[in-house]
Amino acid sequence: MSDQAIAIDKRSGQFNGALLERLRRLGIALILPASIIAAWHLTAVSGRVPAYLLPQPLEVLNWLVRLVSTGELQRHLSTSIARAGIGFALGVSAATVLGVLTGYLLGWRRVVDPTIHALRTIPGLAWSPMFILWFGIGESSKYALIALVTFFPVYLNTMAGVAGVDRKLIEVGRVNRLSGLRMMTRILLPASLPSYFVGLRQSMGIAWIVLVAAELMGASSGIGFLLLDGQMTGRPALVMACMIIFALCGKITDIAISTIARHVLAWQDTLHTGE
Amino acid sequence: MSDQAIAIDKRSGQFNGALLERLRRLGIALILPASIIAAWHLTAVSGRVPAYLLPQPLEVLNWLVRLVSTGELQRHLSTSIARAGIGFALGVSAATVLGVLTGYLLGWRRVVDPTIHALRTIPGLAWSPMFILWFGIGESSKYALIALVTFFPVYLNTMAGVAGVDRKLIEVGRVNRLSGLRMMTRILLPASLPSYFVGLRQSMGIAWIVLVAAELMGASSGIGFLLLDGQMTGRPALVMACMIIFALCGKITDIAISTIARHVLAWQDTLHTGE
Amino acid sequence: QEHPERIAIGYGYATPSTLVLKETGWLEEQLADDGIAVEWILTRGSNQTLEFLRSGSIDFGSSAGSAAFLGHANGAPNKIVAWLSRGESTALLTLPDSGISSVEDLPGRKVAATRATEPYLFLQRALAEAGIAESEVEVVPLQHPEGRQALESGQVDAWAALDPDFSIAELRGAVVFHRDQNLITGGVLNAHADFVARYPQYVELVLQGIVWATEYIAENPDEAKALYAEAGGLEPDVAERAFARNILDQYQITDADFANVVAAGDVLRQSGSIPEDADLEATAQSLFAPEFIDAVLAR
Amino acid sequence: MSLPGRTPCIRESELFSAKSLVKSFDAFRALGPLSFSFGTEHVLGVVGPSGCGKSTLLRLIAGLEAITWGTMELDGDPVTGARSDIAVVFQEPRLLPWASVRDNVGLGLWHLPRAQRQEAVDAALRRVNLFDFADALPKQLSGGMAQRVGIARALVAKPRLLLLDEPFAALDPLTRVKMQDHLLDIVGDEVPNVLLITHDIEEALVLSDRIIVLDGPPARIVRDIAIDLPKPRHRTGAPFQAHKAEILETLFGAADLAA
Amino acid sequence: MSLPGRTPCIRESELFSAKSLVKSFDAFRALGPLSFSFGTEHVLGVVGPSGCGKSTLLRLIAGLEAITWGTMELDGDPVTGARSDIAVVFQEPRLLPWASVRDNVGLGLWHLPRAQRQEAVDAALRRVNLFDFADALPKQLSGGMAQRVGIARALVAKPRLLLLDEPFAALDPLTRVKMQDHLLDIVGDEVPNVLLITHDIEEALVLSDRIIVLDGPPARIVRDIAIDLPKPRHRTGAPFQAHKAEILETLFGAADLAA
Ligand SMILES: Nc1ncnc2c1ncn2[C@@H]1O[C@H](COP(=O)(O)OP(=O)(O)OP(=O)(O)O)[C@@H](O)[C@H]1O
Ligand SMILES: Nc1ncnc2c1ncn2[C@@H]1O[C@H](COP(=O)(O)OP(=O)(O)OP(=O)(O)O)[C@@H](O)[C@H]1O
Ligand SMILES: [Mg+2]
Ligand SMILES: [Mg+2]
Repeated sequence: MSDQAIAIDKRSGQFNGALLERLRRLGIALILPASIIAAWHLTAVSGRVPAYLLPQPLEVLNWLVRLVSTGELQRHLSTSIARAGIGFALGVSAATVLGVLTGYLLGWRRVVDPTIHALRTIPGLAWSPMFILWFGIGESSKYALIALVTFFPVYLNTMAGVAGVDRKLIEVGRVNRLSGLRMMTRILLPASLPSYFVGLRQSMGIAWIVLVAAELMGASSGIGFLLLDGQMTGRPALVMACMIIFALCGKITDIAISTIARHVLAWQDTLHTGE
Repeated sequence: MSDQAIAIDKRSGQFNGALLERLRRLGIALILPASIIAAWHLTAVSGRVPAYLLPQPLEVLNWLVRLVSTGELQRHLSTSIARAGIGFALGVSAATVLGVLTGYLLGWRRVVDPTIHALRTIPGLAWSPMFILWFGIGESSKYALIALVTFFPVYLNTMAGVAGVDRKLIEVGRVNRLSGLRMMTRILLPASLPSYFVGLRQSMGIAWIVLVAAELMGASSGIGFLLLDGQMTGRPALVMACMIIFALCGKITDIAISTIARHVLAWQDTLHTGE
Repeated sequence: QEHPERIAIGYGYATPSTLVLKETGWLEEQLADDGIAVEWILTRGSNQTLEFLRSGSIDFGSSAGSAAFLGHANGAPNKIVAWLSRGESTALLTLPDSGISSVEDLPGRKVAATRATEPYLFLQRALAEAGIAESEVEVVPLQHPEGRQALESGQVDAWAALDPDFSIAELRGAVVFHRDQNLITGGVLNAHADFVARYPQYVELVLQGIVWATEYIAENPDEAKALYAEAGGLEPDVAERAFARNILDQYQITDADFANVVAAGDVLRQSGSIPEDADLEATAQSLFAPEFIDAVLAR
Repeated sequence: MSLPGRTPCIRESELFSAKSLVKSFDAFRALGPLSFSFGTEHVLGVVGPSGCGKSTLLRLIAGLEAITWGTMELDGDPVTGARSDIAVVFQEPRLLPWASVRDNVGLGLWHLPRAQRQEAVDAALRRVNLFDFADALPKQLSGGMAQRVGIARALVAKPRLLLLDEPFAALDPLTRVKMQDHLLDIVGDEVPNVLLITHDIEEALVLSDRIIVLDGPPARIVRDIAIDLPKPRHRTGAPFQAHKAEILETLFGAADLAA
Repeated sequence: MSLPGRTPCIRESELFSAKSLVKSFDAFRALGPLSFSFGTEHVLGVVGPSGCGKSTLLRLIAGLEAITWGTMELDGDPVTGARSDIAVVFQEPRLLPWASVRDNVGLGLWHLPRAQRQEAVDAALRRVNLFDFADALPKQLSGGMAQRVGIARALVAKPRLLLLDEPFAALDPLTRVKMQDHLLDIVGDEVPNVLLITHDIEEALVLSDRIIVLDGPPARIVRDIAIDLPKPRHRTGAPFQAHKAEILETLFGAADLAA
């Protein structure tokens, strides 16, 4: 936006209005976390719960500050972001392709889908010895584990989304001689996008969560490692600091995905489209 | 179906036909797992991987037989089923109510939704010290952990489903003076059912998976316990047997939910409705 | 007289005396008259014992001596009331043809170890003793079974081992290249500080049980070994080997233990696992409660 | 804003009245400013070119769209949302895909006891000749059948004001005539007021007591005609044909103007 | 199955021919057995009561429904799926909600280079008077506008056979006449064959070279009339009115029979 445009907007009050509205929403969103933290603080300082059970918010903040100021957090985070990102990218790509195929083609669905749903409920932790065996103790086993678990939500949502596309719209595609890739990109994927984005948001969340299991496999950095370390050494304040880091990272990636979703799905005709 | 009805069906060949079709589909579904097991067996007997790294399928089968014949499996399974079932029921109920509220009411969404998405990415493992603190190491902490993690997929899918309901149908509800609970049950929930069932299937899968983390919290039975036990005591064949049990349990509950979904969603007009 | 409603005891597969005490029901018998129930809770490793202690879910539980110190330095309300086992349950292992024959060969090599556990601390102390900085070796944090697997499949060159994986690996051909009993803190019995303060006589009773169980093991070694093997899901030869390494009847808390634990604490402090400003001596002082076991043995 | 000679008007004490009503979608003004009222006549016909803003007007009256500017009153109260005494037939059938035909028709009758509801629904289904399809799902219906279900759903509510958006567009001539006759039967009696949007000028003339001709967007009233012919009306009569010619001329003229 | 006196017929070497065509949905027979052919005339009109099976017939020809029984040939080949030389205007607009009006219209032109596609789409949009809405989303269109987008999408494909299912039902009289005129312009030339389902008998008579009257369900042909009047046709002419009367009588009679 050029300066001029901003000036105009300001004069008309629209710029300020939009900014205010954003701040207002942020404020509303912070009510709940703020009350939780307040309640936590009050409980902790009341002394009714011993400090080794419930560390004070300030102590946790202290940890956060220390992690940031020593540069440790940055190091752990960058490792973890790379792992979560690469694993997520791998898992999601595979899930998208397979999800569309099994959603649209009954043949594929009958062969592949039943097995996938059986594999889906095998705990990630159980895979880790096998993954160490297959992929070694380097980064690849971590990517593989994250890819495996992020695969399922996107797969399931894509498949259900594609399988649930209104027959009427598929017929429009047929009548216009779309087939194969073109049918996918013009009809099936757009129609299942709302569902797809739900899958993406879930997989992104899971990519963060499974970092812990992944970083059990021979990692010496990463926020999952940090959390485990806090747990192994009995430092609840550090564990809580890590939980907050997880929550913030998750929140940021979730906002990113849902912002994209809001723009991509602006065509939807729903009650609060664009909210 | 009465005997007579079966006889009539048989005469017309329809009964046989439906049965054959089912068997055929089952056969198709088994192609992939069968090939995986075959490949596994061949690798294991080839001797190129030492037996303590990759146990043979027969050895795993042996474990399964032993677990069943000693009644151990039944004991572990019944404990775990109770935990997964109760946790799932708690998590899903909460998620359904909150999901519908935040999907439909913008006010709720702005207050509650942002926090939920932040909490979503906190690893279940990180919660366990707190859950032990709040709920003790008895069954309640296990229910709570399972409820917490099964909450999110259903919540997200319900919310997205409800938020994505076509405005046209909501208007039909308004014009017919539906509001509150009636609007939910007549319009919002049915319209978001396809998405809701995806959430249910995911949460059910996760309920099984998180048993491992839950049964880390001072359990001495359950299949998650059994798996951990196998891992801690270095018995890969037992671990694999547990993985197979997880896969089977997950598959069975998934079939149950998706069969219900198929019947409940028969009104959908999609390419393969009812498949 | 005041007494607890129940006594919750964490037991582990690796500590034979608690296993035997649980199986024989001796403690239950003693407490039946007072109407006190005994609850046995399986704990997986030291860190879980301390977590359960911290939350008040158990009153007693076994852990490594170093882990007890680590937890206490970080604020856990635990007291060491007795030593449960001593012996060489930890050592550094490698494969025969790895070219590693002493700690001096480790720089530049990959060594697997489970963070914040006795073997890891052992590795750190051995390196320090040899004058090698931790950064000169590549430490790969892996859980014990996976560390063993990584060694066996050649993904790491050495492994800081703990029984029973230690014995499993040895039986499959791995060799010890560094051992030092003085760098091992051994297994201790922790009690919750509140419990110790409120019910000292019941602390003594539980310790009496431990002593009884140890004597029972000495009298019925085969039965105890079988129990140990079954609980841990171990092959007989593995159980035999791991079991034999335990020295169970040196319960008393000695000055050497004090020094050893403080030395371990120093390493922990250097690696940042406990606060930099922690007073090691004071921590150990507040951690150790030797009077109970002394009283029991004096009887 | 209305030009003299064209005759939009506000009469007091009518069922509905709007002043300077404007509806915009973002920067696009779809309607107004519009000031008019209705309600003393039973059936108000609305005709106008495609996209001129008829449905928007109907949706505003039904309380389904927020007003951008101006005021709008029903029975003296400002319109703020859907009301219990208004029923709507939308331009598309808008059936709930998961509900049977019977449940779709009975949707608004939740306040009635089951037996009474059943009875009312059955009667309405017989009316639109779909009793045999009571248990069918929407996806099993033809276009015209679905539209008839939509009509039945609105009629069964016995509303004070019935808003119809091209209700008979997908019906064959015979069904259409039957439905028109039925509407004439109930109007003023069971259903006091009707607003009927239609593209069929003859239909508008057969049914309406007053017809407004819209042009747009933004929608504005270009003609407002009282139709004082006795009912039932004969399409071949001279006054009927005169009205028809007048409306057609307005429409074609207005359209030419817009083009 | 066809009774003598009623005149469904199969002529060889036609574009389309069906023999004993039956379509059932589970146990419900919606169509047939039907034997007929068409293709020597340019425009085949199809009229019939609501729910009689017209859309089902169109969907069968378009290759969108599996045949339950019988055979169906287009150009001598059995119909097995959608074909590249057939375009369809469905009874509902069926626009892709995520695509702009322009992209909806250009959907079937993926084989053309971008510039050519753009040109064809723009021309089609001007035709249906929606050029100004090229970038609008379907949710921003009125009912009639959406229907016109659907028409543009089919016309832009310049198909060999155009299947129209009540294409003009939601249009106002002026737009309707314009669209009819346009159809007459291109038929036989750009678009050799058209099958037109309509409820408007006059529309059928203005446009068609042959009209079949269906009744059902299950759909069957109750009258098959060649309309040999010169185009453009005048609605007031005596032969026109005679045909109209004949069809209306068939329809009303058939409906009474069914009732
Ligand atoms: N949700 C919307 N967003 C933006 N524009 C809209 C929206 N709804 C309607 N419009 C625009 O408002 C104008 C009037 O639409 P409306 O539906 O009222 O027309 P109409 O008179 O009912 O036409 P038709 O006879 O074709 O149904 C149209 O130009 C349309 O593009
Ligand atoms: N998918 C379906 N499943 C079951 N029945 C169907 C299905 N589609 C159509 N029918 C039935 O087939 C019959 C013919 O439907 P069709 O849509 O062909 O009617 P139509 O002549 O086009 O009617 P209209 O003029 O109202 O559009 C109807 O009775 C309808 O209920
Ligand atoms: Mg409209
Ligand atoms: Mg039809």
